[in-house]
Amino acid sequence: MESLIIDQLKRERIIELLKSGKRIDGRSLDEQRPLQIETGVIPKANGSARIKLGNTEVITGVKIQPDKPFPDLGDKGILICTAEILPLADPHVEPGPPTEDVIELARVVDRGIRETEMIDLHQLVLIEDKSVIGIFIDSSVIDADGNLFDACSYASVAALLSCTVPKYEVKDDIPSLVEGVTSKPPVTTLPISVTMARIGDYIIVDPTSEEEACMDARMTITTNSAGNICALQKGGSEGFTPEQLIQCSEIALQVGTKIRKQFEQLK
Amino acid sequence: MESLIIDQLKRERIIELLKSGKRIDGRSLDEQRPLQIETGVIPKANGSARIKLGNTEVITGVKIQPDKPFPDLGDKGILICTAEILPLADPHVEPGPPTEDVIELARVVDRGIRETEMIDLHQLVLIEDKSVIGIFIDSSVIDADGNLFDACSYASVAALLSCTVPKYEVKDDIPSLVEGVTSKPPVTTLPISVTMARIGDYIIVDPTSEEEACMDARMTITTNSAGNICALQKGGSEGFTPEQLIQCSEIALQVGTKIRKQFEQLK
Amino acid sequence: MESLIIDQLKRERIIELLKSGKRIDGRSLDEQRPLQIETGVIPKANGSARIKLGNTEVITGVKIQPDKPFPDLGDKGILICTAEILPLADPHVEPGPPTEDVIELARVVDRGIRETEMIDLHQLVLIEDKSVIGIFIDSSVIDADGNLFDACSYASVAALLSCTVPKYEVKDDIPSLVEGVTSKPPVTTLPISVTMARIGDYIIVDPTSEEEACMDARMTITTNSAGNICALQKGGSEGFTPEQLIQCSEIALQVGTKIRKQFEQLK
Amino acid sequence: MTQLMTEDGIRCDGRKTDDLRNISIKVGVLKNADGSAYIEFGQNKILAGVFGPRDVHPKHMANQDTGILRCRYHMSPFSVTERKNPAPSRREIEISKVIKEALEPAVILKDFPRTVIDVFVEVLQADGGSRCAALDAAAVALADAGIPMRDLVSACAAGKVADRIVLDINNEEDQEGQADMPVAIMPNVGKVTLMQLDGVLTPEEYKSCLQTAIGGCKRVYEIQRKALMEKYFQTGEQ
Amino acid sequence: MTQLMTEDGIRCDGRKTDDLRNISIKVGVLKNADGSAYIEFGQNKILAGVFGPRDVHPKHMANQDTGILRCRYHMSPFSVTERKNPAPSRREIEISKVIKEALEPAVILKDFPRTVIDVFVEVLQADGGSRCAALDAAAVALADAGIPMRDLVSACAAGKVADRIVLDINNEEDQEGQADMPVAIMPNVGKVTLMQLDGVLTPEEYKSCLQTAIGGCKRVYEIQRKALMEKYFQTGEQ
Amino acid sequence: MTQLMTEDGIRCDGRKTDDLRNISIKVGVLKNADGSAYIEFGQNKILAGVFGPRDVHPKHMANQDTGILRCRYHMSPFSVTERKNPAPSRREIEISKVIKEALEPAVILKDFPRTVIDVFVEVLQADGGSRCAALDAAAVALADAGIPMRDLVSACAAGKVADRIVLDINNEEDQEGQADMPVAIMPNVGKVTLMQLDGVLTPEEYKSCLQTAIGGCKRVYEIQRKALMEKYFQTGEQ
Repeated sequence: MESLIIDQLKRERIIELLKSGKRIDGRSLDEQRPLQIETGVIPKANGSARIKLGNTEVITGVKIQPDKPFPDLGDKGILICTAEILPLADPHVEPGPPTEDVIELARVVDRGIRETEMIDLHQLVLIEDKSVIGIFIDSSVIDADGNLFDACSYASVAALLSCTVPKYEVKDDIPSLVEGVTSKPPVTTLPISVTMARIGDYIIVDPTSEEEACMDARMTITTNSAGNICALQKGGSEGFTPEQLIQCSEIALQVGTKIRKQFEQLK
Repeated sequence: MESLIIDQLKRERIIELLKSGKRIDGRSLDEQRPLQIETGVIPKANGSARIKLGNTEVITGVKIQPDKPFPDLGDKGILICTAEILPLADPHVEPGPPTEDVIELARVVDRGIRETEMIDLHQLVLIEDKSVIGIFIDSSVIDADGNLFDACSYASVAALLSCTVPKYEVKDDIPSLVEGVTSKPPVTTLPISVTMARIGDYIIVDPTSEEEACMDARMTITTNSAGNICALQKGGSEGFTPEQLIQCSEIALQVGTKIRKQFEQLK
Repeated sequence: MESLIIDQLKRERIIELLKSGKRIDGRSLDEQRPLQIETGVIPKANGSARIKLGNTEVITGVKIQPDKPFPDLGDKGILICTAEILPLADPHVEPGPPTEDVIELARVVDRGIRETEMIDLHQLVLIEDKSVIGIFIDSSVIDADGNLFDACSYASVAALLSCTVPKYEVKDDIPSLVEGVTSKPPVTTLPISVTMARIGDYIIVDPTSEEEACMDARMTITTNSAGNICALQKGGSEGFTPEQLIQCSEIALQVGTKIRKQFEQLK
Repeated sequence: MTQLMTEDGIRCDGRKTDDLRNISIKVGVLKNADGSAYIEFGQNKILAGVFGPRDVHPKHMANQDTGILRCRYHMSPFSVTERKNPAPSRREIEISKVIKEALEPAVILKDFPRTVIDVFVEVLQADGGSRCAALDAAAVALADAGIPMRDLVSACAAGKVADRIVLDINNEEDQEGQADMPVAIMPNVGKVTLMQLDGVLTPEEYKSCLQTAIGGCKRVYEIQRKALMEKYFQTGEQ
Repeated sequence: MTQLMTEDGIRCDGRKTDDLRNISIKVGVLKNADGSAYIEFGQNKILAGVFGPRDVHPKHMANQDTGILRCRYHMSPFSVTERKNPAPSRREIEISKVIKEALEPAVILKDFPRTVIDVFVEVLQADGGSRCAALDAAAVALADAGIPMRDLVSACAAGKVADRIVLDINNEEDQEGQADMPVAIMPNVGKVTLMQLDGVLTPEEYKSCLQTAIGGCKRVYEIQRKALMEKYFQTGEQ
Repeated sequence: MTQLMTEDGIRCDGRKTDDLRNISIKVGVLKNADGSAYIEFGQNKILAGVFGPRDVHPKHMANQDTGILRCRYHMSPFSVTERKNPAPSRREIEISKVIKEALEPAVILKDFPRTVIDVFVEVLQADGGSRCAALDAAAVALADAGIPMRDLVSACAAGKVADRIVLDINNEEDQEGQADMPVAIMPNVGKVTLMQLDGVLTPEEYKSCLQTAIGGCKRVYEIQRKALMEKYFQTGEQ
């Protein structure tokens, strides 16, 4: 009960501030929190990154190993993104099988990278229909303060950019590692996800936990280097007007362009 | 507590009626509810049926695909029946792993079709010990008003009768579909399951939910076209006298013969 | 609440006795309960044993069958020990997935046999990297009265000693059984596990359930025929002094030598 | 690979770019459910059943201040080309969540504290756009159950095929086309309550696609309304 | 393939058509269980242990008006030719259910509201007819636990092998024979509390098979009684 | 196969027999956790976070007389050479248990009846001795959370490599060496609270190995203390 009243008071305070174009942490509505990216943090992985988006913190590792292709997709390598919220990241998270929230998080991160075709999977085939390279991008949230969608997405993209792909030779249908030879992954574009919350009539970028607790609805839009919109997910228990949806796409493009610059340097 | 008293009153009323040879829905003791069968309801499946047995309703779909044979059974195709009660079928059913009741339901339906050898599995071998045709018969109860055993069994038989078996050619141990060529499944006999409830000293055919709630014991007997008894399952927390068991077999044969005529038309 | 007070009274009584070098069942501190070993109790298994250690009773069966080797371990056969506490063994055990206690039990039994290299796994290879012999040693506790570690370990060792290894021939990479030809397993040493409990300042061997309920910490040490220490596991919510740990190793060697004689006769 | 569109703008199933597939909805098809609907939407065949408001099990999920909505989207093993394992996949769990969030704004949950409304959707046969069709059936089933609602929820996808924005993506277009954008709206309130996008759109295409989808939703709404009217107001006429 | 019967009607294990396999039952073999029994029935080796009446966990399963009976039939990994995964299979879950329902009519549960009686059966080595043997041991274990019972439950299968009705199907006959019919009775009450059939029987064979099985059950009953007598009334004599 | 030691007693990573690998510990690295620590111990990179004392869910796990300690040791999918399935393995469950039992003697749980203290350990990159490193970080995180403790817990392995007793086994030595003995102590109380051994030691080697490990634990303790001092007493100095 108490928490509800406090939530409501907080929501009123947040809306009060939004009316004058401000947020409780001092940001403007379309301003992201500072993003710190560090790569190579897990030297034993093929690629890795640790990112901080405000107080939200994510570590992502990339593992690359030979695999069998999916049936009917024998001309493509495999790329799988997962995400989990570690129980040390948040007092409300309990160990156990993934909740629907975590499944959505992982699938949205995955689609952002998949739908932009960031990695040219055709270049990851060893022998068509038989043997391909699999890229596993596993993200762990280690400190949760809102907007896990963008945080996991940025960490995944950074880890992918940082990775080196080992070389495999195939003999008798069995792939074996060629020591000492690696290449960069075949990157075609840089997907940047931008998550927005609607609180009342206001659209704010990169919500904190506090803002998420009183938001009406959520929107995550991923754009590519060419300025196209490639993946989108609405969340939350309320809706958007069509005008707000146009506005969201404009914000995603504009904010995405800024953030993409930070990633360009990692290439 | 209340429900118990009402159950008991209902049971008294039901027994009262049975003494005069009647049931609460007006049927005679060995009378089944009307059975409606519609096939081809899921065009994308290889076979399908939707049946109504009174207010109980089941949809069954058949999927046919190449598979590896079971070890030591390399000269037979695969046939697997499953059953589930959808949560929309019954307010008491919850989503989740199958309960023991549902596992029994599926296994009894499966044995009824398996033990009568309705399908000649020897005709479903592509390459002995290596590649066979698998037939998966999945039943979903969509409205539950008693006697799910017969309802799922009838829907499974009807779906099997309606199905077309695609043709596969095997090259290099890999089976591939031959487009546009199909055959009827190798049907040898028509298994008909008849489920009875014992309430006091009375044996009634095709119990409704209401009757099942106050039955003492349950008996499901499956017969084949030759008038043999091929599978049987006693259920419930009370027993039968040997005389009642003979009576049940006679009812199953007699009622089964009537119902089989409805299926003969589907062949 | 009550049970806590009774536990405490019992602990006081047990410590009182220990001060005068006695235990509640009359044993001296380093005295094991009588160990009865019977082998061949499950004729259909490749090896089996039923052991009683006081009132603790375990049945172990060995199954031997061809398997694929673990990756990177293509020059070794497979050996896996499991353990479970049947729900009929103990009123506090419930059916379901294994608890952390049972997982620890199984892993400690497994390591005792694995780390002593009791079985020469190199002799269990059929075709290197492709086909090996797998030995599965499954222990079921059927009556639990403390010291399940030693009881499962003894039953596993006895079942292994009693087993006959079938002969397999490999044709076209598929191993097939050669009827009527068997051999003894390649045993190199006899691992003997000795479990001790610390209660106050006293180290006692082979604790009963009653003693385990009031112990401070537990120590399991496995030694081999050459008098070496090969596996060790500390348990329980308190610690040991370094001196106690030396004492434990001496007890384990000394008691182990006695018990090993009982097993020598099984070879 | 299928040719998805002729030069004249005719799609692989014969439709024009702004045609809906055939849609039919039947209300009140199940006896046990408090409300139910069956929809055929192209090749989709989907059942929806609603129970509630009723007691929550397990009890700790109940909310003292409001009713809660639960939703399960499930595919029958025979609903797709390869037999599907009956256990819920991650995809089904995600779709269950977005459907729930698309319905929540329309359902007046505050009136039923400590209770749950359960929406069960079963996809008997799947085609492109099954989540939209499921949502259309679920909204009608909620209305059939007599649950107080602010508005219906009407869903329809649009997408990009052969470089053109088209309404109501079918299975081939979903798999081989360029973009798929499922959308749901509350047609009278004017809010979008479900929206996803997979595929690449320019900002202009995005606007056009959204507009096209909303147009489709409004046409679906008329079909939903008609189905409800048929059950509740025209039984005497037949 | 084994020849299941000689021309003289001798079965593959040397028995005549109406012979039981060797059966021995020991009562009270476990210390911790409230009641227990160990049965060897042909090559079957099965332990049964009973706990209760005791408190129910989880509590919501308790019934205010009656005690409940729970039953678990489980096979050891080493009990069958191929090592069995220890997790319960669908077959084991079904058999647990039919065993429970076969015992329920015999146990006076009404006397113990809000409690549970747990019956745990472990098949250490499996042969044909393991569910009957399990039931025989479980019934004796319930009696050993001092649970009030209307009657014992005695089980034995009959079947059809080489076109003849035979008593007490063994493993080879189960796998290569024509029919297997496990039956359990309350021998004094005269009711059949478990019955299943896999295989093809004419109506006449059905009657004969049932009669044969019931005859077997009665002979098993004598062995159960003797085992209980030995523990409870003849300890002084030995 | 790696040569694990040169004739001069230099190990494969350049250390002498009684050298520790590089160890660094940072305290208070997480915002949400009540206490936290990050350790690099050789190639191990491990995070520990502590919550509590707090209410226990599910409630029936709570103890009226004392607080309880729970511990989860978990490895990230990317922490080892082959990608690891994120579901907890049996190895992880066992290590969670021995870590919990190693910490319990140090934590004053009696002061917090009906509550739980949760220790979550995440191995981001694994090297030899990850359970010791995890324990070192966990003990520091407990202190950082302000949990009353009798003592810290300090852990370090010793082992046998190329017939010599060496301190602080790395990954290659763990996999190809002769013995690995992880040990944890309460350094001031003087008790060993975790001890395991895999591998073959003579009784003399056993004593020497234990002594070596305890020596290592004491040096780790100094590093743990320094890390805590840095956070709590020297923030002004920097």
